[in-house]
Amino acid sequence: MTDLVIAALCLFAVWTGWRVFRVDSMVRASFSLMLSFVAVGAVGVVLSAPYIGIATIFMMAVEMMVMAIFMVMFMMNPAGLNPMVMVHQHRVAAVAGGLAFAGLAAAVLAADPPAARVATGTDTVAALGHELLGPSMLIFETAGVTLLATMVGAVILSSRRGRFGPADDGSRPPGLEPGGPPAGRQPEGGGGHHHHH
Amino acid sequence: MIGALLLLAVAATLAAGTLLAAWLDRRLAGGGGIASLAADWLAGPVRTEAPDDMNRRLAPAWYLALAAAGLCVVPFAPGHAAIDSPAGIAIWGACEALTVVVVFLHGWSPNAPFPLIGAYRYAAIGLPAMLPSMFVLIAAALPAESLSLVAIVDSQRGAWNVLRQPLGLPLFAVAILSLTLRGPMDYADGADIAGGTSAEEAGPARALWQAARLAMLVSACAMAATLFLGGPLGPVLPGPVWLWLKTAGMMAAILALGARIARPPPARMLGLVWTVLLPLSFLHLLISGVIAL
Amino acid sequence: MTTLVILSLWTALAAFAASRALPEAASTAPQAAPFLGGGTPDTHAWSRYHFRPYTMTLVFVAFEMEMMFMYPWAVVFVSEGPKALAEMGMFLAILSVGLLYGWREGVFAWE
Amino acid sequence: MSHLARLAATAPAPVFAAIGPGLAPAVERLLARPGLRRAATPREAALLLVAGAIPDRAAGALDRVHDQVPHPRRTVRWDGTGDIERALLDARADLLGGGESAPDRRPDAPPAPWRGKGDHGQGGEGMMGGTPYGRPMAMTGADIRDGLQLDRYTARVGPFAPMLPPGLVLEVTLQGDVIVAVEVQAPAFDQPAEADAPDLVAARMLRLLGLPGAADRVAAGGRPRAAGLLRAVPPGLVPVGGRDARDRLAGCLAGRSQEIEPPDLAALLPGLEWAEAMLALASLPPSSLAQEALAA
Repeated sequence: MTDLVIAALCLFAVWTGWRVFRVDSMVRASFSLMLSFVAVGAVGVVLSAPYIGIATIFMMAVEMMVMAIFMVMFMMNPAGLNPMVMVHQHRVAAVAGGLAFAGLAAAVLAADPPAARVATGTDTVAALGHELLGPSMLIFETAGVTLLATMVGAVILSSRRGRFGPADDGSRPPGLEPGGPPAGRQPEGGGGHHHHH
Repeated sequence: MIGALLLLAVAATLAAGTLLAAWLDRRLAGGGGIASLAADWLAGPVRTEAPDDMNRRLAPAWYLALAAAGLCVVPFAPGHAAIDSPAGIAIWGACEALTVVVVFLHGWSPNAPFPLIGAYRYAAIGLPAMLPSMFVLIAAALPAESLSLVAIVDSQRGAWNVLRQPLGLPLFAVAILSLTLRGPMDYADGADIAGGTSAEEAGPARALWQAARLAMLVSACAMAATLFLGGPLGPVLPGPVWLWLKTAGMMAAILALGARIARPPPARMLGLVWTVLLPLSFLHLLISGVIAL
Repeated sequence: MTTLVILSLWTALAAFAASRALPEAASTAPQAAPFLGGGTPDTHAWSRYHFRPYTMTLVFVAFEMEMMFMYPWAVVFVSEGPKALAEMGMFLAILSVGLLYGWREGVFAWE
Repeated sequence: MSHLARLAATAPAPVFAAIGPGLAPAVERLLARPGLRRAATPREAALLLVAGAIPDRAAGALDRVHDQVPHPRRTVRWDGTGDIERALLDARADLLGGGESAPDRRPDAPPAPWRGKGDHGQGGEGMMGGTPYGRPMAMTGADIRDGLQLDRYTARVGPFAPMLPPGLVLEVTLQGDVIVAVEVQAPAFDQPAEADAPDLVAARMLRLLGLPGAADRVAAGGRPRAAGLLRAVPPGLVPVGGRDARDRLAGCLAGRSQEIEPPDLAALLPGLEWAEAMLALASLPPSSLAQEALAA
């Protein structure tokens, strides 16, 4: 029974994943991908990993929302009012897809999954928590700092508004004395946004 | 057997609660009421120019389904919920996240300017407004040592969370307002965009969307009652009755609150959410954590 | 499994109800035109929509991802005791740095 | 009459108002009555209230709004005299009892012919060309705030847009929800001095702040009984004569009427987000946006 449900969910995930490249609208494509991930999350729920499964759904809902926003923002013809082909460089794409599939399939076949069933009544969420606070503490903390770096990097790359003015004006700090050169370390040549006063 | 009974309770609560919410909405917040829902239902449908038909028809349905799914994790009696999952509050969190998607789709699908602005505004405010509610959910799980709402109810036998986590209920109220498109958090349906995501909706589709909004109010208020007011706990009366009473009280409070707070333009609210609500929810987690130890 | 069955049940029910209650509608051209208070648009509303707080969404996604770690952590908070409290302090500190940085750069605004 | 129709008959009648010269204050007070519901959009309405003599320049717009009301629908005209509430309720009861719906006034033709054109018959060519489903697609242009070259959406809003003073037609160009260009195509209709009354100006602002109940209370001479009114209005919004929108709201709530020199909308509105722009417009007395004011 469980196997059947998992097979159905996998088929649904593949089908919605395929739909991503068949629908013309960026919004439909984003949320097709979301449905695909929802099915993957549901597989997690069936496999006695309820938190990880639900968290996948949770995260993907948010992320695909953000992705839809950016897709519509930057893609030509975002609603697919004129039908179009969503796949480019067919041959390269086919080869890359085939290689990725073969690689992942090999990884799955080569992996040695634990054979023991999870005993009913095991609190897998608590086990996850103890793991995060115990052996995997370093990974957990590294992830925290990495995500902080992501936040800072995203802001630097995408924000026009800087502390010291618009980014395309160089966002230069004011001088230490009135009219003096900008405070702080000077960028070494080639910055492209030098202002010589 | 008990499972079927609980599912029935969810469906009945949602249906009766939606009617009660419509009535309260009319009395407390100047909303349309049950009769207006019927009037909308009888009006003719409108199909806009080149809309996304599928999403247009499904958005109200998904919204309703999310309200029902959210209500399923709420225990109707101590120890009994339709979905007694060890990841209960994460399921509710996922419903919150998917609500943003659904409201966005509702505004996107008619291919018209005002609904589109409403959809994007809602995404801008609804996404970060979810963060305080996540902190609230996490804080509620601390004393219970579980993500299950059944355990969260049990952990409140001594004292309700509304006392142990004083900032929780106000912060969660913001999330409820945002989930149900009401009052100061209703960025989907502003008057300056002629009703926003609903501006091009007429007939049964409009009635269904409005009903789904009210159903979500029932669900979110039941969740608030469970997280902070001990859910089905209470003397003399049976558990479900306590839950219904507390939920109805929350609904009235939220409707009255939503009708009495001004809604700033979205840019201003975005700043408020990140610089006021979020630091407050940090503080909330800290207080709850120290008290729980 | 029960979880999955119940959630799919609601989804299917709602979708079925919507497909029955909201039949395919058809409108005449003047009725279908978007409402602009009597005015007319030049183009379709669907476009490369300039979503103003785009930087905020990037900070938000990172924030959100970080918070997903906190759910399992909350479950073991009481049993792990002070260690978990220190952990939370660190986590909130990291998040606060992100928040402060974003605030200083003014990303929580309409660009 | 079915049970549902009988239930619907007890609901307040949803009315969308197309307001002509001279009747704005009367209609605003009329729609606050409990038997009527102010529809935010014609899609929500069953009745179209045409108040006053609509000038010829707005006749086409009136027909467009009329056709956007879903069936069954009815138009009720009002010249400012007689028991209009009775007339509206009678029309509503007749519609629910199976009365005939008003037919479209404009021809059933798409904004541009499209059927059969293009590779898939959708009226377009390539990615961005043609007029798919009858309208062209938006094209990119410069932005004022962050310089991203994304699509601009140009439309004429008004003269019966509920968030603008009746009669005012603005041709706005939006990028996202920020206004990048404005042209005033027609001024607001002339209204009696009562339209500038501080309580009505405050009520219009409160409605935009999401407080319809408070707006009705203020228009009826009461207190708003709501929190965060002034804080909700961003400081420094469209200052005219040294007073911004927040000062104007505070003045109106205190019952002070205001003299305002006509603002130059084409210069003031670009760069504002839509909600802020509408709030700023509502804070100005409508007479400052009427004919002679804008001509001066």
